[in-house]
Amino acid sequence: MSHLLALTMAAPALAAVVLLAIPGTSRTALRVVSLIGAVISLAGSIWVATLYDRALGGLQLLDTVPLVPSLGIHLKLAVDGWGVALLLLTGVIIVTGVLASWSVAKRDKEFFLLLLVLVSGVYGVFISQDLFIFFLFYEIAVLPMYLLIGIWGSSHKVPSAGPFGFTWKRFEVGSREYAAMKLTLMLLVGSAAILVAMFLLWSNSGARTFDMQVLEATKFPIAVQHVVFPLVWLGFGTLAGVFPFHTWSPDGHASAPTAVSMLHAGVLMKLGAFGVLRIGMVLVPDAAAWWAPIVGAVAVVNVLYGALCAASQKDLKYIVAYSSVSHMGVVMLGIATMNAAGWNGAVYQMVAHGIMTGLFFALVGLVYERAHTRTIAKMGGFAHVMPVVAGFFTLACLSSLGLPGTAGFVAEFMVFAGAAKGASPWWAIPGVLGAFVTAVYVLRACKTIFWGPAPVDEFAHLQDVQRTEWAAPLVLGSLLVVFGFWPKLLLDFIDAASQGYLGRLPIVALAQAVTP
Amino acid sequence: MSPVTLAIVATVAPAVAALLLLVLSPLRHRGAPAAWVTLLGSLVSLGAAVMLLVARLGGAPDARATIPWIEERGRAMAEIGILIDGVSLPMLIIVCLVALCVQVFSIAYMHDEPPRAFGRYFTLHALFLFSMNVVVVSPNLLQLFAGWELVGLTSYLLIGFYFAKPAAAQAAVKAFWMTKLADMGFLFGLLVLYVSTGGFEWTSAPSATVATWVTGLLFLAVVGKSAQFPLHIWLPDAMEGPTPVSALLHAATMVAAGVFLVVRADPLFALAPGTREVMLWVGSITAVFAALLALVQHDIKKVLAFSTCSQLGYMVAALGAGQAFAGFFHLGTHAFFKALLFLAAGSVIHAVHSNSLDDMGGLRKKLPLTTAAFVIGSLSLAGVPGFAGFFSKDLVLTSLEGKASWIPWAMLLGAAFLTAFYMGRLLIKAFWGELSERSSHAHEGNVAMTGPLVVLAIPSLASGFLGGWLATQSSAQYELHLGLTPVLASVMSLAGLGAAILVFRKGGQAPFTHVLEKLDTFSVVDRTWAGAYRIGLLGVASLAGWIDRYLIDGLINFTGWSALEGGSSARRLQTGLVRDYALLVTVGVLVLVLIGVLR
Amino acid sequence: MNFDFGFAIVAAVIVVSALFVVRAANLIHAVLWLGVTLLGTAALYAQLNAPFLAGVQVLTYVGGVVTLMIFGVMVTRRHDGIDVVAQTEGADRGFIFASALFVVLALVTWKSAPHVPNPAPVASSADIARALLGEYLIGFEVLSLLLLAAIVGAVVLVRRRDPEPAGEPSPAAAAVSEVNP
Amino acid sequence: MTLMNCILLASALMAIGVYGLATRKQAVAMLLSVELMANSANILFASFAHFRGGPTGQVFVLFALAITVAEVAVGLALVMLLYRRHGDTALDLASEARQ
Repeated sequence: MSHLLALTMAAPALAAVVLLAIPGTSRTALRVVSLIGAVISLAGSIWVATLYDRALGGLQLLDTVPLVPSLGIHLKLAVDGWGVALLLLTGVIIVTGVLASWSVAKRDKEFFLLLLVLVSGVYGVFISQDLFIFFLFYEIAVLPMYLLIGIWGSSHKVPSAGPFGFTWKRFEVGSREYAAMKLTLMLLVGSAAILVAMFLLWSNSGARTFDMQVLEATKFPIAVQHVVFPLVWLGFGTLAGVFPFHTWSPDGHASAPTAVSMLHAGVLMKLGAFGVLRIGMVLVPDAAAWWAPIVGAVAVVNVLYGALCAASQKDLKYIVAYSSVSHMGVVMLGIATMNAAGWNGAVYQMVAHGIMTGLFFALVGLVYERAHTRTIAKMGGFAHVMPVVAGFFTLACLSSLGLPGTAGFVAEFMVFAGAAKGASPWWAIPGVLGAFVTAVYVLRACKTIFWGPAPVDEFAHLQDVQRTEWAAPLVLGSLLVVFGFWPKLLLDFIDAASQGYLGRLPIVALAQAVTP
Repeated sequence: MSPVTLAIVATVAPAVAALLLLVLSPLRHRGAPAAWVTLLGSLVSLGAAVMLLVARLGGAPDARATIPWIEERGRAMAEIGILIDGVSLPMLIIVCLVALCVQVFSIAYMHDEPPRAFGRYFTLHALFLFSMNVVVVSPNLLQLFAGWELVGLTSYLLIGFYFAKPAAAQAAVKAFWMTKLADMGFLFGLLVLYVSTGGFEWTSAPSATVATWVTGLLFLAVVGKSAQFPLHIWLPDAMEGPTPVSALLHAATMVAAGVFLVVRADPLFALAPGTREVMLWVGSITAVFAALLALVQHDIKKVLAFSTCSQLGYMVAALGAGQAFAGFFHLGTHAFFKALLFLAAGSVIHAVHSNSLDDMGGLRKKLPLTTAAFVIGSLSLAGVPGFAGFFSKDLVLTSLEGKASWIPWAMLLGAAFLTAFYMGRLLIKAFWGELSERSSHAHEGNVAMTGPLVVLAIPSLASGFLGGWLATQSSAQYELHLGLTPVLASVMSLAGLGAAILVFRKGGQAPFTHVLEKLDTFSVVDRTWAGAYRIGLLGVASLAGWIDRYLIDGLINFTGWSALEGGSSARRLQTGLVRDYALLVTVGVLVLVLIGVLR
Repeated sequence: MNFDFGFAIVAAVIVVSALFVVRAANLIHAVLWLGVTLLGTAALYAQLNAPFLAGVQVLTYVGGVVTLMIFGVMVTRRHDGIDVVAQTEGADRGFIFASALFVVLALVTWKSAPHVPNPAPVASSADIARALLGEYLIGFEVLSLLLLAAIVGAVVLVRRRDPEPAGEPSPAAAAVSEVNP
Repeated sequence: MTLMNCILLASALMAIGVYGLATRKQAVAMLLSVELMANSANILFASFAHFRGGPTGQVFVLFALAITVAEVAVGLALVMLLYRRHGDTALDLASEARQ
């Protein structure tokens, strides 16, 4: 199977093409085809994981097709350990996401079509080894979001206040169109920065190539690196929710429909962090080492500030969205440590947070679909009528606050250990504090929504999880626990990649020489 | 079977039970089968623990086995495994035994719960026993931390078992938050230890400064988990949980995990005299403070809860004095008699359907067996000579003798008096005196209820005599010697009881009740924490939320607004008249050409 | 440099008639003056050793385009019988910009001084044909497509649709007014 | 006759065309001005062809001629449409697209 990666990547897109041929009225067929596409990609990812030689590490399963040789653009697909972990995450999230959006009623054909195209883009980013293709897939993954939120999203009102209250005249802050537009524009500005960085790398690569392996082997002049790294950091960082460019995330995730929130917070935000790691840290390591303290300091702000913001929210989706901002801060913190523990933790946190937040959004979607409100103050005692939802929500909360036995703990622990061992040990302090604030807000939300006297009136007959809705809680919930108890499953892949790339870092070589 | 296998069986058996119940929801929803599965798990654990003990008595050495858990470059960054030695084995037996007793008791006590809730209750119990065993057998601090957090989780879920009650929900969350707040110390301690020694072993010997940091941070977690002043406020609230839960988690085992941690990490604490000094004082203050508050409680469970705080204070003080074994010994005896007391209290509550001491009275005649159990427990707790509590408490007090300051020693002696005094009050109010209206319908529960009382009464009476053996297991010295302290302690406990009889026989009140009640109901500590939470956390959070929405996002909106407004202004240039465009094109050409010319 | 009398006359004709094109008050006159300009240009082509171009210029431009323009003016006349007034506006502004443009262009031309004193060998019509059907074949074919598209497009644009009820805006106009309330 | 003179002539024609485009209101009149400008470009092509030699310049004039014809055809069609809708050919009326 020399084209396994291409197949995995293309399966959702092919399913989308098949969808085009299916009349929009045969709704079951639409869903089944989408599910098949998603399942094939998941199976492909799992197969990739089994084929990947963890002991060997590095890039494997290479698959090259030249596209524009004159500009040095090739469709070069290969996967490293990080890619394997993130492929698995993507596969799991898209399968559960399709199942969770079984009940989408409005323009369902287009919905699944866009969803599948988007996922193909995500897969592409994780496996492309050509910068140009990487960027292309990145855009494919980011842009459908505009339509997915703008058409299938939900709106609410945000009162005008503050020094910039006058801008409310121009925008309907809180509406889905606003959210979609803000998200797209902010991410596009980020993309512009990435594009500039990309061409800088291309023109300084000597060979005028986008091939990432060649770029890795190139030692860029330090001046170029110092321009490229901040562009990459902020460009990809916007998607990873780096403070202060995170504000698209709460509105976007709150407005997006369930599966889109799952995918976006669960997988797409990881594209940003993956970009910073794969391009920023690996391709321009010298500037990265110089910028790392700033990246880490901002990440620390993300962790604590995101958690505090989440603690102040009254809307359930906003809580989860801000918690994503906080948790992505942990990822960025891990990246900034520039040591094995930190990087392993960062990638592990990507997976852990992806699963956790996917579970969160799936459950929030369930609750919203039934209760028609997201304001937590209006809810109460839901555990009486939907105990399964309550149970899995609690599980997601626990992973969110980093309880041992869940994937969140392993990830956060490694990141904090990496931070403590790194150049700025104090980073661990706000990091851990952020985890505490997380405990406060998730458990408060959990208590308000699910505990208390049995609900009356319109909430008295809310249904618990039904049929396909079981998929997301069951799969994601059990994965959280499995990865919490048995980190080796993923960590071997991640570590193989981290060790390989860390060899490029000058400071690491130094540190290894010092410690026995 | 090898000791390692046995230890794994002892640890994992409840986990298997919990997993079965979690996955096979029909089993859980049926109720009774869940109880049997859980009991089976606990029984297997206990059996394995006993087999380990037998092997050890036969001369088996310590057993230690680890596997890598988090690997980095093929090298273990963190390990998990088991360690069976003179500390963990007795603890394992105590935990399994008490857990089994409590679970049996629960079958009767929770009988009226709907099957689903009943099943959930026992699932959580299985989960708890697994978590607690993880703590007990952990070979390093990281695994101990993992188990530590997991018992915190089960504590949270069990306190919130009656989640329909807002008070229970609040108490559960509060308990979790307070312990989580303290647990940050644990995590920081682990990180400091990891950075300075590269591992999580308590046997690693870092420098004195590092040791002080690590132990100080670990002690923070102990303060939270073992409900020491000023983080004790969650424990009384935790009594919202079912009474057997209070017996198991919030009296016998989970809260003692803090003490267990210090006992385990004794090599580290030995390097940090500063931390020990703090522990000595915190423990002593908690012992007295909680004993005073226990004096004025009207809820039978709250009396016992404050008493637990107070006794944990004893243990922490002993640890602070450097006598880890004294603390551990008291932990063991306390686990038995406090579990006994709580279960007996549960039996009383089951009989009178009230927690309030005012609804009780004269129960001696209606509940003879419960009364006997309660008396045994109380006397043991009070430290009356001959009972288990006497030996361990005496050891604690002796360990404080000859310290730099005599004040902690005196405080704990005073607390011993207070302990006897409030237990006397409890006994008299609940079991002696006039038969109250509610009491008149009381009757003993079935054998599932009384059986555990009997089983637990035996070690409450006699476990004090095992001190010598226990000491050899953890290579400490222990001998009962007749000195000033044992005599004084005996006198204190007897005086306390006597004073209680004098004061409360006629339905009197404790002296200074007024002041103490004020201290309790308007608990300064509680209100300080609530204020810190509201202002410090929620206030800052709202501020952050406002800033994010209206300043940071406002700036983003402002950027968009500027673009739109700028576009609107620029649109005036767009007259829609071709001739204007023609001119503009000309201007553009002119500018470009001029640039080209002038260059 | 000898004064080139022929060129001067042709250039004067072209410029003067062009000025009339943009200044004539009557639109018909303007079109006719354009014809003069184009004829002058044809003469210039002849002077430039491009007789084929001159011929084509006369045939297509003067014969085709100018006629078409006159038709256009006639068809779009508002009332029969009166002159078609060519409205103008902003003459000052236009003059300033136009003269600025001319000055700048002249300046640039003068500064770059493209002196090519000896005219190159003449390219015959055969050469042009060869180039057109050889080197520039693709452009030639594309151009034919463009012309076809222009014809089809023009026909489609001016085709009368089904008679609309008088007074009501066409659907397109209605759509426009919907978008812009 | 020098290349410079030709270029100057073309520039003058271009400037006049711009003037016409900027001052005329009617669409047909504007079209006329555009024709002038196209013509100026053609003159340039032809003169360069003359002074540089080779058929290329002339070929381009032919192409430009054809394109101009197409442009006139479509432009006049648009003028017709405009006239039908507004009864006038003043292009100002077509500026409604800007609200």
